[in-house]
Order: sequence, then structure tokens, then C-alpha cells
Amino acid sequence: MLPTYEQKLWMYEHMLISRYFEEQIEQIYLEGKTPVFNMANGPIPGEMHLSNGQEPTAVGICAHLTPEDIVTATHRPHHQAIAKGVDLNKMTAEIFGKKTGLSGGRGGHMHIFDPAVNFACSGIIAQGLGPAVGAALSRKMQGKEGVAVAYMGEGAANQGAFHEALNLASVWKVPVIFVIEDNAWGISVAKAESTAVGDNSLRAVGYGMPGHMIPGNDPIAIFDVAGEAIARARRGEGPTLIEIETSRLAGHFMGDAEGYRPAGELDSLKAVDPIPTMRNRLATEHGLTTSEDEAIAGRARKKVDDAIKFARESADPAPEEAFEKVFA
Amino acid sequence: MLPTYEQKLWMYEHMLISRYFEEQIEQIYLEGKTPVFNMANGPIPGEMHLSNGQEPTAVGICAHLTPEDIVTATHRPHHQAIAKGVDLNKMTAEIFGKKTGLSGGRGGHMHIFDPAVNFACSGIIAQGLGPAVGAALSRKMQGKEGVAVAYMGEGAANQGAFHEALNLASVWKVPVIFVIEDNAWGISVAKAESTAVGDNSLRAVGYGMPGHMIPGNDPIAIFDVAGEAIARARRGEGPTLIEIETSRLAGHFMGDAEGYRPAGELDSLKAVDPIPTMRNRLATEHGLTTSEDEAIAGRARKKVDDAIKFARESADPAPEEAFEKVFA
Amino acid sequence: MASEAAAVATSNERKLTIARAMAEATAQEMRTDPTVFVMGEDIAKLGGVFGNTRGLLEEFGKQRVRDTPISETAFMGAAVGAASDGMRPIVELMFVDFFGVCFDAIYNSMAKNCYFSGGEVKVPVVLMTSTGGGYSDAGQHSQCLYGTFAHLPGMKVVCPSNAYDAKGLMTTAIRDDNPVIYMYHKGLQGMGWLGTEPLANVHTPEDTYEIPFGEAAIVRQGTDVTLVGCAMGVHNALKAADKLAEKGVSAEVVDLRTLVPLDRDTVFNSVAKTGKLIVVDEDYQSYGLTGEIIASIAERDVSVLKASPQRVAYPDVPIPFARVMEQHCLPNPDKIVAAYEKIA
Amino acid sequence: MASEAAAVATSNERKLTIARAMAEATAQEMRTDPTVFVMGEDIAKLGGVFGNTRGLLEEFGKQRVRDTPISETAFMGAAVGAASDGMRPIVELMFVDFFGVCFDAIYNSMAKNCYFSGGEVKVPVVLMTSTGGGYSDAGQHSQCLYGTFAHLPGMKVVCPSNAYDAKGLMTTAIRDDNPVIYMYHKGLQGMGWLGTEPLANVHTPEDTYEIPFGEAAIVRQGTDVTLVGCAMGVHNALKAADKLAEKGVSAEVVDLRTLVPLDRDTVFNSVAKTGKLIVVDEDYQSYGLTGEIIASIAERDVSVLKASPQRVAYPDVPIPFARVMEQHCLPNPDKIVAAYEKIA
Ligand SMILES: Cc1ncc(C[n+]2csc(CCOP(=O)(O)OP(=O)(O)O)c2C)c(N)n1
Ligand SMILES: Cc1ncc(C[n+]2csc(CCOP(=O)(O)OP(=O)(O)O)c2C)c(N)n1
Ligand SMILES: [Mg+2]
Ligand SMILES: [Mg+2]
Repeated sequence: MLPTYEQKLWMYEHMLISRYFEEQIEQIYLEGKTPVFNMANGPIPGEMHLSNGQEPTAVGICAHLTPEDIVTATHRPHHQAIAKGVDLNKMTAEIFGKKTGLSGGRGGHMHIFDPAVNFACSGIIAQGLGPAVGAALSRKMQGKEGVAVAYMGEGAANQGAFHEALNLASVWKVPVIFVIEDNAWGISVAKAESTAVGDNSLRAVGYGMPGHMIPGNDPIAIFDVAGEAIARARRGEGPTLIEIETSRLAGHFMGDAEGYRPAGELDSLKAVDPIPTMRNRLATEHGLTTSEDEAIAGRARKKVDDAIKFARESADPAPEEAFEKVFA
Repeated sequence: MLPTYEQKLWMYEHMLISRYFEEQIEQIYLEGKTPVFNMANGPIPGEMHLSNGQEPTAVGICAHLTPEDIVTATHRPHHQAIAKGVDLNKMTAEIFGKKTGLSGGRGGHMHIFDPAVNFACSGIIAQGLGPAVGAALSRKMQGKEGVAVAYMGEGAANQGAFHEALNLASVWKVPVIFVIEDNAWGISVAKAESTAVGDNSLRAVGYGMPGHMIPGNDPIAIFDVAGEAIARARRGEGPTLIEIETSRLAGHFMGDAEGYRPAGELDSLKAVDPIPTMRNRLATEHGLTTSEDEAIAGRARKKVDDAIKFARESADPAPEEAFEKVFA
Repeated sequence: MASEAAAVATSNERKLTIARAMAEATAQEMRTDPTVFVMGEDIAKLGGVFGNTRGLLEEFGKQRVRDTPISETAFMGAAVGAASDGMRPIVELMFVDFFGVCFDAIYNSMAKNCYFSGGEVKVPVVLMTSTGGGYSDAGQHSQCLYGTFAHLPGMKVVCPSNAYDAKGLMTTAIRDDNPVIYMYHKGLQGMGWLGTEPLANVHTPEDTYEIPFGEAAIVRQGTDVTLVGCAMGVHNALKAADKLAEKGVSAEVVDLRTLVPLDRDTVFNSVAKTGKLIVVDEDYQSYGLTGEIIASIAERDVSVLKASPQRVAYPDVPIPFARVMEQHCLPNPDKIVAAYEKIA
Repeated sequence: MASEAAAVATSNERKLTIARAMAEATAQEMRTDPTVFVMGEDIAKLGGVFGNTRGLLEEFGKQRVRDTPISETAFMGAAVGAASDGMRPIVELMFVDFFGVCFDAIYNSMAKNCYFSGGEVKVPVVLMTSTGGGYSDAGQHSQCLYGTFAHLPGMKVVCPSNAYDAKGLMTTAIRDDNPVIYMYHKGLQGMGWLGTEPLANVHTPEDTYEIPFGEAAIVRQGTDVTLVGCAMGVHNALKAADKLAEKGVSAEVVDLRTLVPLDRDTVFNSVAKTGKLIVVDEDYQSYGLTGEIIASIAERDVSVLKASPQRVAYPDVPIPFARVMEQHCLPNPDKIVAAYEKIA
């Protein structure tokens, strides 16, 4: 199922929004953290996991989704959230810990919840898999439209929750797609040192579901495979497992010196950065002009800048709001 | 790797010990529990999971093991313990909650530990899998002989621990054999209602290890496959997954009315009870005579009767011994 | 008979077991609310190992009454996902002892997603789970773990001592928009094979009703000492109160009914009246319920404590199998009487 | 400077961070005992996210210093299996918050197998895990969960407040034949990026030494009030003691050092002397450490409490991300002073 030019442009634009967003966050995160790097300081305290390089996995999947579809995302959620249509202003404010944030600053960067577009994420590896199965079950039971997509890293595919959720989804034949973002690393541990198979999609056999491995960090190939899988789920034919080769162009989290990365790896990854690759492809295959490209980039930048402005200008929560919303 | 006649006799005798043992336990368990069935009463209180019908999985594997090898067993551990050579007197005393029991009555039927033969079990589904990997790792690190065998039911193969342990064993290439006793039921839930694949050995693909399915509840076929797998592990070539079709000839635990079992299932299972099947085979293939058979059966009975006598005659622990052995 | 619950139990009206009371409340809610469904191990065809889902499969069918694989992490997670999407799952963890295989889905997700979403995502899950020992089920099948659940924020924790409360608390739990951990004690469940406490089987109206969370019940009035507990602890306390009455001591018995929210006021007022406090708990003693109750009183006004408060709890040892050892460890009325005598 | 630890810290001798003290104790034991090995996520090449295994891979190689997959259930279980087979694994749970994915292997197996085997199987595992917040890591990466671990039998629980104790307690932990949960607070770890407490970096002898479990330390002598805590709580208490001293109040500070075994005697004797008790805890307030300490004193002899004991603990809410909210919830010296003023 190949994307139309329009869909490709949508994907490209959201890749740009995501990348610009991360670049802005990266800068702002460092405010107040130099010369001494202390996570507790600056306008964005705490851990920060950037998604640079992984944009294809977000847009290739989410291009097929409507707000009614469900996404459970990871500790590295920005690209996924942006592609799913999470309100960028409120999400940015959340990352800044502001009162106008999605949760009023309670959750922060690893806890982005936007029920308006059925998006959730978590700081616990593989925690979203069971909930995705449950949300898919809910749709099936309520006879409502909607598929669920559970994102995870390749490291997460070794968690017990992976096994249980895939089995349950298959037994119950619910509309859920399990998407592994294989960026080759789980913090400092390489995939080969943690995973008994090179290709996690092989594991689909153990759950009686189709499995696909998509090499090349290619949004169009992802769109293609995801389209079939999601259509299949919408037809009531059950879950699919997809592993996507992607690349982590930053440290695991900000502050990670990445001493464990083999020399040269980062450079060779940057050489195949999916964003210029996509841009070139749009130019050569569809004749995207520089001015068209600049217009897209400009829109993307503006969206991000507006969100950051919104976040910066928003007020902090009152301290005692910490005590609210523990219960509904 | 086919068994010698001697090995077949060993298997047969241990199947008999196991079956007689369960028959005795079944009777004694009901003492004090009629007319009103109350688990708390009688010489053997608490839950009781009998292994009738599953003897082949125990003997076919354990025929290859020495006391130095490790077994982590299940909540249904008697046949496994007997085949592994656990001290039957102390084990029986344990099941009776006596001071002479393996743990002095602290553990009971679901917590049989006999370090003399490296046997352990647990009441938590799939809990023994990680420990088996660790014990195998320990042997590898210490340069000592020994493989580990982790038993589980087919229901346990849907626990997250299954996935994690198999992956870890494969990544670390440690000498461990994962054995699934597929008795078709997890309490009242049929395998097909809980498991996305008919044959769990398919899941081995996801861990880059060999997988085998052994139909027919046949100790000789089990011996054959297990022999190869264990030899492979001993050679340092890593783990194997084996699923064995077996049969649960009793309720899940004593007191289970089994209303969920399809009519006739139990009868047809009893018609292929592995014990008479093995006896017939020894008679036809090896000319085992009735008097030889009776001698074996007599020895088996005596061993069990002695153990029960030992247990019955042993003293209760002192109540305050409850406070001992929390720490080493 | 001494206690209110017991008094009700002697009336001629309809008595239920806790198991049936739970199933009835569930069925009534399922009839009126199509979003309520039940899942867990052996809860459909078997009706639950402890009987609390009996009849539901027959009435509501297998779409709404779902046996699960032995995959607690997945199905607890699925409860979170379904609840966040408009359903009201009731999910069973067969024994509370098994929480360790799936607690992340419970305490870090089910319990916190409301907070993480600033109240935008509601997670109305009822997690039913069996607790307690006394029938020699040993160290992985006899625990209570009240303190473990009550310690962590975001979950309400319910532990009924009788069928009347069990039904009303179940109805409240199902209608609550938050995760509720509904802990039922096996020894009160009305399943004969577990050696059940008959005083738990009390009059239970057929009509649906709610019992509000956070309201302890004074199940016996008294003036000399306050005995506080939940679930089986209440029955031990009531029996101890009978024994104390024979000695001329008037004990007040407080049934906490819910541990979160915890009705500290009722306990405090009672202790302010009696001056003496004994907390009864079948969960492990240290860092648990007994400590919390005593501290709650002492921090508010230590001067109400006219004697050193006492605890009769499960000692800090794994639960032994052998009957003599297990019974030696369990709280019982005699231990409560002895605790009273120590401070009399 | 006021406290003993702080006094040591000002000496000219070798100061270590807790991270380095832990790594040093580990390395020393690994040199003399070939059965000691380390496993966990990112503990080899990275040296541990919190630095406490730094240098071990280089010295001992990857057989004995093993990165694991993100499979806590498997590798906690593997620690049990290896320990039962004669090894002495040190295993890391990166954040204590993750315990929910693997707690069964810990509390139902690691902690109980000794008991289940009547003492025949020893399980000498050291489980290291990071605790604590204060740097905006939000609700799944900032918890302490002291009470959660200390509540359940069969595990010893250690929580050092400074590098000297950290090293000695680590050595004791590795040599102990039982499971030891070694909880190190991120804010004391000496990792600048976590905003570390400098007073945790104290003189730490190079030679190996043990600190016995179950012996609290009086880190500051005083006569008017007893402040009790562990880990970061000790530093909050010491700072509060400084502030109280300015007001002419003499506070005694007790560093529990281990929660299991718990040195109730030292706390009791201190309170018997001062008559006033404030317990400081960064773990959730209810059903936890603060309750246990207060109850332990009250049950022994409530008359020693000349004022209502107070708690300064983390409120019963998930840990919020935004700095203003998190800081509002955390215990701090001012809250301790305020608690004192309430009962002064
Ligand atoms: C259950 C659990 N274990 C460990 C962690 C710590 N942790 C956070 S991210 C991470 C690596 C995840 O790797 P992967 O799944 O490949 O995702 P990536 O970071 O590469 O996107 C780890 C180990 C966690 N958050 N949860
Ligand atoms: C983690 C966990 N979940 C649930 C149970 C309750 N339980 C005990 S035995 C059992 C069924 C196990 O089925 P299977 O693994 O096939 O073994 P079998 O009983 O058939 O031998 C269940 C669900 C448990 N003990 N532990
Ligand atoms: Mg990764
Ligand atoms: Mg089975």
C-alpha cells in the first residue's frame, strides 16, 4: 500500500516538525545545565530522550491512523506523539512542567497523555503493550472503529510483557499492531548482546501472527507494510508484529556520553539521516521544489516555535496542585 | 538416542513409584476431609496437585540427569522430584508437614527443595525458569559439569518469564533445557483458549534455539529427544525447548470437580494411560514377565509405603520453629 | 450475639456468602452497564477458584466474561487499556501472592495514569484478589499484603469482612472511576473447602446498594479498649471481644472496611474514648497496617493513648505450610486477649 | 560542623562518593572471592547509570560483569539460581521503581527459598537499586519504596546515607548469606548530574571493612528531640538539626542504616531520652517506614513520648514531574523544623 504524494508530504512535514522539535528541546534542555550538567536544573528538568533519527517509525505508521485509533508509546515519545496528532502546545507545556501542560505538569516528558487523540506513553519499558491489547479489546467489545498501535524499542522486545501481550492479542484476535523501533541500542547494550534473534519479527511465529521486518529506516516502506497490517486489523483479522530498522542519532538520554558506541557509527548513521533522504526522494521522484520545501519547513518550524512560546509563557502549576488528580 | 532396556526399566520403575505415590497421597489427603471437604483438615492439608498421567515427562528427561544436574520444577512436582532422585522419605514428610521433612514442614507440597540432588520447585507459574538459567550460568562460570532443566506446564508458556528466560539462556548460551508438560489444561482453561500456537515448540524460533514437540506421552520418545538436547547442552551448544504432549488424569488439584472437561475426555485419556502402555511395551518388545513386573511393582510400592510410614511416624515441628530459617 | 454483623446474621433474612455477594453485585452492575466486563484466570467456566464469578458466564456470555491465559502482566495491562477507553473491567488476580508477576501494570500504570494525565484519563478497574491463609497453603498462597497495596498511591483498597459489606463495597467499587483493589479473604469466602468463617455470611439485600469508601464501621460498641482490624481481623477481634466480655472488659471493635481511603477519624474517636488500642492484622507486622493505625493515632494526639498500643499481626516470616507452625503465627482471639492483658 | 559524618567529611582523608564506595567494595570482594559477579542493565560497558559499577568490567571482564537484556524477571531469577548454586551474584535493578516487573522473583523466591528449604538453600544475592527523586524524573523514576521492600519477610534492606557506610554495608551485604536489598539514593550518589548532596561524600578507608546490619548510628547527639531517617532523610534531619540548634533546640539524629534488621533499641533509647520523635522519610507516608518507627516506640512504652510523634514523609501522591510540585512534596529541613514547632 504505497503512499500518495500527499501522504508522503504529510509524512515529510511531520518528520520535520519532530526533528525541529527535538532540536529546540535539546537546546532548551541545556539552558541552566551549563557549565555544570545537573538534570534538576533549567526550564526542562529530569531525563530527556530524544527521537532524532526515528521519525520514520512515527510517520510511516501514524499516517494510517485517525484520532480514534490508539497509540501507546515509549519513554522516547515525542516523534510518536507528533505523528499521532497530540496537541503540540499542551505537550510542550507538559515537557516544561507547566500548568497548561497535558497533565498540568504532573507527568512530564515520559508521561504524555492526550486522550483527545488516544495517545499515552510510559517510562517503563514495554508497559504500553498490555494496555494496547485492552484498548483494542475495548473497541471490539464496543463495536467501535479503531486499532491500537503499541510502540516499543528493540530492547523492550525482551521484556516478558512482549510475550504476554502478543499472545493475548492473538488469542483474542484484537486489532493491534506491535511496532518495534529497532535503533540497535538499549541504552548502552547492543541488540546482539541482548537479543537471541537478529530479527524480532521472527518471533511473530510464536504468536500465530504475521511478522514483518522493514530495513532501511524508510518511511515509505514502513507506510506500505503498516498499511496492510492496519487494514488487516481493521478487517478484524487480528494483530501483526512489525520490526523497523531505525537509528538513534542522539545519546540514549541527554547527558549520555555514548562511550559505548563504536567509533564512526554515529557518522555513518548521520550520513543516511532519514530527513534529507526523504527530502531528496521527494525532490527527485515528485519534483518537490526548494521553495515548496521551504514552505513546509517554515510551517513545521512555526508550529514548533509557537508551541515552545506557549510553553515558555505558561505559568507554573501551584505547588499544592501536586495533591490534585490522584483520583478522578 | 534410544534407551537401553535397563534405562527403560529404570523409567518404568520410576513411573510406578510416582503413580503409587500419588495414589497413596490421594487417599491420605482425603483422610479427615470427608464428609466435609475442607482443605485445612487431615494429615495433608493445603492444595494438592497430583501428577497422574504425567510420569513420562519426568522419567524421559531425568533418565539423562545425575544428581549434579539441576531441576526447577512446578507446582505439580512429585513425579519430577521422584525421577530426579529427591529423598522420598524426606519429601513425603515434607508433604505431611513434618519436622523430618526436607524443610522441616515449612514449604509443603509446592515447595520441595532437595539441594542434595539440586531439585527445587515453586507454586508460582514459570518462577523456576530464571533460576534454571542462573544455575546453568553458575555451572558455566564455575567450569563445573551440569545442565539445568526447567519444567513448566503449557499454561506457563504464556508467562512473561518464559520469554525472558529463553531469550537470556540463548544470549548467554547456557546449558539449560526448557520442558513444557502440555497436559492441555491450565486449571480449567484449555490450551487453545490460552495459547496462540498449537505447538509451543514453534516459539523456539524466536530465541534462536532448537525446538521439539513430542506427541504421544511416550517416555521413550521423550528420552530420545531429551538425550540429544541434553548432550547438546553438555557440549556447550546452548539451550533447547521441548514441548511434550502428556495427560492430566486427575483434577487440577484435589477437590476439582472438573466440570469444564468435555465428557469422555478423561476416559479416553485413561485408555492410553502411559503406565500400562509402557508395561505392555516392555512385555512385547523385551519380554518383561509378569513376575519381573511384579518384582518391580513391589519395590516401587515398598519405597512409597516406607516413605509414607516414615512421614506418618515423624513428629510435627514445634510451633515456634516457624520463626527459624527465615535467614541463613 | 455480640456484634452487629452477627446480629444481622441471626435474622431470618436472606444470607449470602461473600463469594455470592460479590457475584451478585457484579451481575447487577453488568445488567445495567454494558461497559462492565470480567476477566481473569478461571473466572468463566469455573466461576472463579473462589466462587466469586459463578453464574456470570452463563448469564453474560464469553465476550463479557473472559478466561485469560496465565499472563497477568498482559491482562492487567489490558484492563488499564480497556478502562482508559471507556470500559469498566473487573479483573481477577487469583491469589494476591501473585502480584509480583504483574505489579508494574498495577501500581505504576493502573494507579498512576489518572495522575499522569492530570485527571483526563480515568482508569475504572476493579482488581479482585484473594488473600489470607489458615488452611496450609504455604508461603506463596496465603499472604494478605494489605500493607503492600495500601502503601502505594492511586489505588483504593477494600477488604470486606462480611457479605453485606462485600456486596455494597463491590457495587461502589465498580461504579468508582478509579482503580479499586478489592481484597477478599479466602477464609471468609463461604467456600467450605477453605474452612470458612460462618459469621461472614450475613443478611444481604437483593437490591443493589453502595457502601461508601472511607467509612469504618463500629461493629461492636465498647468502652475499655478499641480493637481495629479488617477482613478476618474483624472476626478475630469480635471473638476476642466476646472473651474479654467474659472477663468484664468491654471492647469496641472497628472494621476498617477500606484501607484506602482510611477512616482515621473513627479509629481516633474510638481510642479517645477507650484509651487503649490493639490493632489486628493478618498481614506481615512490620511496615504495614498495624504501624499505620498506631502512628495515625499517636501523631494526632498521643495523650489519648492511656496504655501502649499493641499489635497482633502476622510475624515477619514467610507463611509456613505445617499446620502447627501456621496456626502458631496467625492472629487469633487468644492473642488479642493476651495483648489486652499486657496493657490492662 | 554538626554531625559526625560531616565531621569526618571535613577531615583530610580520602573522600569517596557513594558510587565509588560501592564499586570499591564490590571490586575488593571480587578480588578475593571468585564466586562474586555482577549483572544488570548497563552495568558493564557503561559502569552503571549511577556509576556504582564503574571500572569493574575493565578489571574483571565480561564473564563476571554482565550486561543483561531488559528482562528483569529472568535475570533476578537467574540471580536466585546462581546464588543457590554457590555463586554470590550482585544484581542491579536500575531504578527501584521497576520492581513491579520482577517482584515475584524477588519477594516470593529470592527472599523465601531459604525458608522453603528449611535453611538448606542459601540465596546470597545483593540486589542494588537506586531510589529517590528531587531532580524531576517524575512518577516512575523517583520513588523510594523503602516500606515496600521492608514489609516483606526474607530480605535484608540496607540504605546508606554516606560513602563510609555505603562501603562497609556493601561489604557486609556481599558476604551475607541472605538476599540483601541495597537501596542507594540517587541524590547521594555523587553523580553531579543528579544534583548530589556533598555531605554524603565522606572519608572512606581503602581497606575493606564491614558495617554490621541492624545497628543504627547516632550521627548527631541531642537532648530535645529525636530525628530518625535513612539515606536522604538523614541529611534532611542533619540540616534541620542545624536550624533547630540556631533556635536553641538540641536534636539527636538517628541514621537507621538498615531497615531490616531494624535497630529499634537505638531509636527507643534516644526517644526515651528526648521524649520527642520526628520520623523523616522520602517514601510514601502511609503504611510505611514512618508508621513503623512510631508504632515501634509507642508499643514498647508509649509513656516515653512526651509529645505526639510526627512524620515528615512523602505524601500519598504519585511523584509529580514539575519542579515546583515535586519540591513541594519532598521532605526538607524546614518541614522538619515546622513539625518540631508543632510539638514544642
Ligand atoms: C522495566 C524497565 N527496565 C529498565 C528501564 C530503564 N530503561 C529505560 S530506556 C531503556 C532502554 C530501552 O531500550 P529500547 O527498548 O531499545 O528503546 P530505546 O531507548 O532504544 O528507544 C532502559 C533499559 C525501564 N525504564 N523500565
Ligand atoms: C503467576 C501465577 N499465576 C497463576 C497461578 C495459579 N495457577 C496455579 S496452577 C495454574 C495452572 C497452570 O497450568 P499449567 O502451567 O498448564 O500447569 P498444570 O497445572 O497443567 O500442570 C494456575 C493458573 C500461579 N500459581 N501463579
Ligand atoms: Mg533501542
Ligand atoms: Mg497444563
